[in-house]
Amino acid sequence: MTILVDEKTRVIVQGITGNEGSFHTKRMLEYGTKIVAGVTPGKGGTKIFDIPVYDTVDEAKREHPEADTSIIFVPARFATDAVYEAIDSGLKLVVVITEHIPIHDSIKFITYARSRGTTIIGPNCPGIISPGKSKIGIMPGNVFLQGNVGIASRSGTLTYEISNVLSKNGIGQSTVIGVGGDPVIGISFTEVMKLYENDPQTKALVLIGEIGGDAEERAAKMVEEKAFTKPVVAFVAGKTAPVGKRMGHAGAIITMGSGSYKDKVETLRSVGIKVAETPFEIPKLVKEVLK
Amino acid sequence: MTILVDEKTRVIVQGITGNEGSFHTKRMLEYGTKIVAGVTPGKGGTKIFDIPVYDTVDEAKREHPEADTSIIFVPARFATDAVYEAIDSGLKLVVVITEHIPIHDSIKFITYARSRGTTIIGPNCPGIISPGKSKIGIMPGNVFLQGNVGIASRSGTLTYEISNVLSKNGIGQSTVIGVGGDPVIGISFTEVMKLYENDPQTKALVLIGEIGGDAEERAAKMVEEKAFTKPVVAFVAGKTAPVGKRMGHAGAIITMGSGSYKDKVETLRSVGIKVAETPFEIPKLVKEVLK
Amino acid sequence: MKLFEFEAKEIIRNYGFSIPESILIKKGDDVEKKIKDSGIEPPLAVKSQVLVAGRGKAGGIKLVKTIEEAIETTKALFETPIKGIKPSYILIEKAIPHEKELYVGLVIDRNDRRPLVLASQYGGIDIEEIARTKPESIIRYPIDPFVGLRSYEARLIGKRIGVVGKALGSFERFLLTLYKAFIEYDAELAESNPLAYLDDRVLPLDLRITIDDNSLYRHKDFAKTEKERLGENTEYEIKGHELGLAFVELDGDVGILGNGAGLTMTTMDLVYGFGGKPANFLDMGGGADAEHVKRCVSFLLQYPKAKKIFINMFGGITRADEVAKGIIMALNETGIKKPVVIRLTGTNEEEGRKILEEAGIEVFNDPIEAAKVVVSR
Amino acid sequence: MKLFEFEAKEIIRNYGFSIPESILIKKGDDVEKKIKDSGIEPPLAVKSQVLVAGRGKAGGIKLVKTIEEAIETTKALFETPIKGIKPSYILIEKAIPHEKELYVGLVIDRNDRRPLVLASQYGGIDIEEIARTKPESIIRYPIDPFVGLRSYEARLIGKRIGVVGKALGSFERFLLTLYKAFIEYDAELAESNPLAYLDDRVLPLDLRITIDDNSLYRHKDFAKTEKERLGENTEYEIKGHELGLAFVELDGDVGILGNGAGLTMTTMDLVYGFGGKPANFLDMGGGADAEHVKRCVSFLLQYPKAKKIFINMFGGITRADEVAKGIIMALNETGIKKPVVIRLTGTNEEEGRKILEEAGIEVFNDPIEAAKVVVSR
Repeated sequence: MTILVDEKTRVIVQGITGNEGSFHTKRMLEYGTKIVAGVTPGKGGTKIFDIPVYDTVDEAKREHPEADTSIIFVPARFATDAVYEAIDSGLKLVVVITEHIPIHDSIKFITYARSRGTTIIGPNCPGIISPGKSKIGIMPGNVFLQGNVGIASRSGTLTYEISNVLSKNGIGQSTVIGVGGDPVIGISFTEVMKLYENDPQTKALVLIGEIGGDAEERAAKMVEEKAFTKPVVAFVAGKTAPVGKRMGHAGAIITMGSGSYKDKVETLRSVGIKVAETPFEIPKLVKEVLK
Repeated sequence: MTILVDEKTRVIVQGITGNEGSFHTKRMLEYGTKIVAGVTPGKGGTKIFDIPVYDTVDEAKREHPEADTSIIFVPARFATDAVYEAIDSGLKLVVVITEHIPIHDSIKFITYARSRGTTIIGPNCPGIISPGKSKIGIMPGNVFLQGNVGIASRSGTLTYEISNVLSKNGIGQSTVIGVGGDPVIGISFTEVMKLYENDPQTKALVLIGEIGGDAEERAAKMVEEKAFTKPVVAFVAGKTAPVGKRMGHAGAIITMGSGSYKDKVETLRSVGIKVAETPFEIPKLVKEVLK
Repeated sequence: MKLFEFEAKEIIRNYGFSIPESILIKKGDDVEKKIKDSGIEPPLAVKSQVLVAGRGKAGGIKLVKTIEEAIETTKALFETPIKGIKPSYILIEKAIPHEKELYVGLVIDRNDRRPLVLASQYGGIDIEEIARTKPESIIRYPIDPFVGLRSYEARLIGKRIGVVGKALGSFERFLLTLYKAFIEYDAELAESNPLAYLDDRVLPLDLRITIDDNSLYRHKDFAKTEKERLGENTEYEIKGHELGLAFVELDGDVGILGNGAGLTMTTMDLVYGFGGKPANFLDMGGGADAEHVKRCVSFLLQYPKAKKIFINMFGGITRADEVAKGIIMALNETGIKKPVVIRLTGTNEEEGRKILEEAGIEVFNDPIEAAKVVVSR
Repeated sequence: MKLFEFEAKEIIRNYGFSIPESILIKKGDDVEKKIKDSGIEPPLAVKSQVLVAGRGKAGGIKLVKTIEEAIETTKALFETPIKGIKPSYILIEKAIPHEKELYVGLVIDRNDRRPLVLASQYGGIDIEEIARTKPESIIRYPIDPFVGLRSYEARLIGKRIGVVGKALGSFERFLLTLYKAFIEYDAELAESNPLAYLDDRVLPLDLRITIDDNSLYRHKDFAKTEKERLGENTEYEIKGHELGLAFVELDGDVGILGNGAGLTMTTMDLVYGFGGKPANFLDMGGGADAEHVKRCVSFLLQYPKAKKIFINMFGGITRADEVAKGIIMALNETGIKKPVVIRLTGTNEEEGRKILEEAGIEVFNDPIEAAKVVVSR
């Protein structure tokens, strides 16, 4: 088993005819992801990579009732609307790749999604992959290996780097989720951890954090309170980042007296989580905790 | 048993120190209603009729956790806020006497109330009375008699008239609800009927309708579908009202090809409901159906 | 409160939805100069600004092909009553050739307690008529009042009534604009009928917005047209409005005054039942004091259609003694003599009865009896 | 984007919350004339408009008792750097005597995903310091983003931080106004600290609003002050901003370029771990093409603090061959020679490596090794 997505997941791609949308649709198909339909307003009735395109998610869902998941490549100004459309069509999982969505839009659609029982991953995230089963995102598929380590990450490229080094060391992954780099995201570390806790395939967790916010501290608290009981190895990016400057991501900024590297690492270690100094130490630490 | 309110109901009066609020608080107390607190912003710490007054419902509810119902006498411009306050404080029933609340405000607070499990009666209504037990409203208490006929009415004064003539004819009431004269109201005829259907004390229903809207037609449908199985006697005000003119109430207007007296009466009779020509025929019809 | 077409169009123009060039002529303007100065070019639609339904069929809209014709037609329309009402404004718009006409509107669904979009591929006729003749063509789309109308929903609705291609984007923007007006102006109704469906866009040929009277305190921009708006009412309805009374003029001769809308309507019905004909509806409301009752009774005494007056009052919040005092004050102050039949019961009934009887006025307890008496007089 | 105090105050003034009379002096204005012409009367607060925190302590706010003193102080403040920055604007406000100072702010709660009101009876000091020294004094009140802040909630919050009487109504209006600004301007932060608590009202002495950068396309009103706002950044940060680069200046000598914020930060950390010091943070973002990579690399080549450059790239969406092409283009076009260490892996790694090696540039696969090399050079 894996979490959230597997070989049974059926996907609608919103923004499938755009540059990014079509590029990644091709790569997801190559990976084996079951994409059943695409949506681009005004392009209904056409096909791309042999996948039917619809004007609305409503129509796509009516023609493909088995669809349960959407991935969104729509530009930021239209992405919010696309998310509501996905939620209203009853999809259970919506992966929002789009970055630069205004935060007041995000808080509203995340609140709305919760009231409708839809899980949102992102925005501004690389997506989710259950290696060997389904890839719903923009990550390079070849760096992942099927296995029993779950990964939750606030970063994109860094996740590929770490998955790559794990795979090369023979450590496979159950599911890898990039939760997203924005300050407000649909599914958080602790919510992902709840899922991993109940996934029998997942034997350990790698947490890839960043400066800013308190996601790592909340994860530590969950471990402390024994709500998460599997071994955890963590890495936090931004050890040398200055205070008050936004490091690329909107979420990666040390402010309001919180979110510093030092505090995060201390908190994680205080509850027994192993924290790697560099990404390349992670395989060794994972092997230790899995012994 | 009665519906919604009885001798165990504990009431907070919002706007208790205003003209209307204080006048009707006195009369409700005289009737025997258990009023535990009043709220008027800025008057916290005072007392009226020996009832403690608070600045906020939050405080009133904290001091009187047994309070489960609120009645609102706050002027229209502030009434919407008062309703949210009552809902957020976890009260189960909110009776909104205030008239002239903008309809866009009403639809929002009614939607919100539903999501929180609060029942709203009104706005623009005379309130609710379970004779002999509790009166939460502005009706003259002396025209009611404890008994086994439920009343649901869109009108105010007409309800007193009809209750009075029933009482004088020895026909008592279980509960009398004035649902309100606005186009959009918190609890509708059909929702009230669901409650009466399950109330063993209520043996028959008197429905006091008006021109405009389709509340009477929906009630008829419920009878037709046997979702309401007790005998019903109805009266519809506005037989001689012209089309397209608002008759006092915002709700009493015949528009959009619907809401006419004739249609309503025909629909009601078509499902076997007895429709009185004048309010004064009602006791005779009720006696017949109760035989 | 119904907005004039030109007011409704001004709102959506201010929201950035582009509509055809137009000029507004007010009664008393130099029609010729204003039209010529505007530089507007024919063909034009000359439209009488009245608030009654069915304006087109009643001859309130004329298409003209020359400026001279426009001037002539404008002058003529000012003198043409539409369902009894002469306009205070004429709107002259660029006429846009089009083939298809749609219907789209926003109302409050009483039962669902939420905004409802109504849309149909058949525009240009009353929505009631569409509902009767082509009910299956009407799309009903409810809106969550907290979430609002989303762009994708506007597109979905457009698609369902057959809008395609570039025009679909325009329909989406129009419906979002209409929804914005509906919300920001606290409207009970916002509709375009017909909405012209062109190759690349939609255009509201007519536009109607009705503001919820209860929210008028939030929308004071329309005070300047209040007088013209009231022109849609009868003389006495205007007077009643100015006095703040809930008064509706009817065709009979029995003046009616009740407390509470339901009771007042029932009073009308009773009179009618005994063969009388109400001259009006007048609800004194809840909790009226002597002063307000005096105002209502004086109004009916002065209202020429009411040959006799029936006052039906059931005391609850309203006290019978206050009503009695008000009646006496009105009779004394106006000095007008008309048969007045009074039914008084409820709160402070005894005191009220005493006041009236001391002034030599008969008081009934039974409204049926009172109704019979008033009809017979 | 942080708004200047005077911009934030203008917003709430436009929303109808009354704040003390003030005048704004722009660098280059005739200070004397402007102050005298305004007719404003002492006592006055003369406030340097800089966006850094702790302005008061750093000498950026002066109280003056005469017009002459105001003129002198204004001129002096224009020449006084606050934490390294000289202001482009000075705001002169009526000084309002007060005894108590409150804190009230709105932020987005990351965990709750909703707006959060923070309020404390202790204003005038950093909220972080209040949180450290008097955590129990901070009221945290979450707001449902669909329902919004209700009046009664604003009153409740005011009461909880000890506001009573007439001032409570004023606090209610202020917080509702601040919330409106927070929502309508898509703010990440809207706070008043201190908020003066007078007998009958509250007054925002300072007011800070930070707009979410992602929503700036909806808020174009602040373009006119963009240049002055950027004055808060270093010369190269301004240049980077103009080029649309995610660039942050640091104090070391190793220029850093990565793809992805996490990887770029980790690259900085690696350099630091081997004893080096990053000269900057620069994230080329996801899916960069050769042109964008060229822009980034050229920028670092011209950036004097970077004595050497470390490019760390893990191909995913971004293709290694595009990155390689961009690097070559930058080196050729600028003609600037600096040690450049490149780590390249992932999508199209082979093609990228080939392009660089053909140009005689060494490529690493292992970032650790690459980091060691760049530090040693």
